[in-house]
Amino acid sequence: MKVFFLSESPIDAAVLARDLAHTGAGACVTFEGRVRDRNAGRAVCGLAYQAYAALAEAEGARIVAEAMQQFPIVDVRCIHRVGALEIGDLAVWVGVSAAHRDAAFAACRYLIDEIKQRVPIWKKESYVDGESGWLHPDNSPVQSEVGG
Amino acid sequence: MKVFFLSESPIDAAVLARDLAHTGAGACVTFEGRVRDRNAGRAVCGLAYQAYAALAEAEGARIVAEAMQQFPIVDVRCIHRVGALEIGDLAVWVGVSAAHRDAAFAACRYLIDEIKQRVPIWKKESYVDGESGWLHPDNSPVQSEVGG
Amino acid sequence: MNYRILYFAALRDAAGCDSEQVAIDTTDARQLYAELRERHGFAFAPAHLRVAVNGEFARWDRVLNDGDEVAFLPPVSGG
Amino acid sequence: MNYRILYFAALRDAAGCDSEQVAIDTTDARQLYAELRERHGFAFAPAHLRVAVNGEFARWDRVLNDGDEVAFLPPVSGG
Repeated sequence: MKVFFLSESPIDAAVLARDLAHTGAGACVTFEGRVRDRNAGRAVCGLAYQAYAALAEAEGARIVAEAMQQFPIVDVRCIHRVGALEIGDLAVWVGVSAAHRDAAFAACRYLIDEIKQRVPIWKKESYVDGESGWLHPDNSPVQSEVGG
Repeated sequence: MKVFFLSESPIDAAVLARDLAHTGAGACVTFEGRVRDRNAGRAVCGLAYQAYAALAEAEGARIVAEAMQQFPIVDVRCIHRVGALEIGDLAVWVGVSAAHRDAAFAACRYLIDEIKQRVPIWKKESYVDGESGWLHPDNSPVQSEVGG
Repeated sequence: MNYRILYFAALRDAAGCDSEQVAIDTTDARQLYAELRERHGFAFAPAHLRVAVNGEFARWDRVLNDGDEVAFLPPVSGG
Repeated sequence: MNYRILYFAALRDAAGCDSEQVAIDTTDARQLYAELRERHGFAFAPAHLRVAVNGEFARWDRVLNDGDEVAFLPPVSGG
């Protein structure tokens, strides 16, 4: 069953959350990442995500498999938007169900951290002043040309 | 504004989650606690929560105020069911929005931990074998009479 | 002195009611609980309970006033 | 050798296309990137890129085969 998705249309987290409910799962932790109106002081007007879809889905599935092995969890769903997004839009959603909350919190944190570090998805931020550019992994706003 | 609620009817987390969205909040972490079908091996058929409502809401509000002071977060909502619940029902929901995910994860964990330890709410578990009883804070299933 | 006593969880089950009015010649929370414990056969020793007075947590050495609303709270198990 | 090259993010902007067919006389990923870098003026040094071959991550010393689909991936910034 597919547990890591890319989506070109707005994320409906409620649908994914429903799939996480199991009678043995007493705890569910979710993480939502939304487009903010500022990045380190620069006023943001929108952004776009680009993905290497085949590799992103393969790497996402690998990260989920790692989480299932490392933590006593019941189920996982992850979804990441691609395409143009506006301020406030849901960009990424991770949900984890588990018997107990320790594992649910730890696995949810592991998943979003690894997704941000490893999955081939790129964020282009557009600023109110007209500039735009591809972000680095540290997510700091674009300052100048990418160094060589 | 009220941020900690007791509810005698089923929890609609979506309504609370909507209130957490702010244009400066890039991260939202939620915790859901649901009624499990087993507790440490004992088959559970249902449970009931009883609360000292006035004190529970005051203590819940204090815990939220502590979290707002300790972590750089934007907004919080907490809700806890009282009354009879069935397997799979949502018993407690905590949601935190923040500019960044570190604070959202840490505050959400702080809130559910403190709620469990400090808010005057009591859980009575009913087992498939007909027994039932009030749980201790360690949440271990009822074994015998409460010690003196 | 007259107090309104609130009962929760196992104490409510043992008392058979969620609240009651009691008249007792003490302003000491420990003595009040000892009297109620004897009357209702509560299993909890005071060390396992918290005290609340008029909707706020209080210390066991709290001096009670006539008309106070007093609750003895078993260990909580919410969440 | 013939390769299909995929471009993403800043490399796609610089190349002006999301993919292209290239014919080049090497099976070495470093040499392939050096050639493409010169052609398109890519800013990234190889040390800042990862390599993927046929939809899987690969090492820079990967020996390429005729017909491989090759991507040079800038540092990711999802989430």
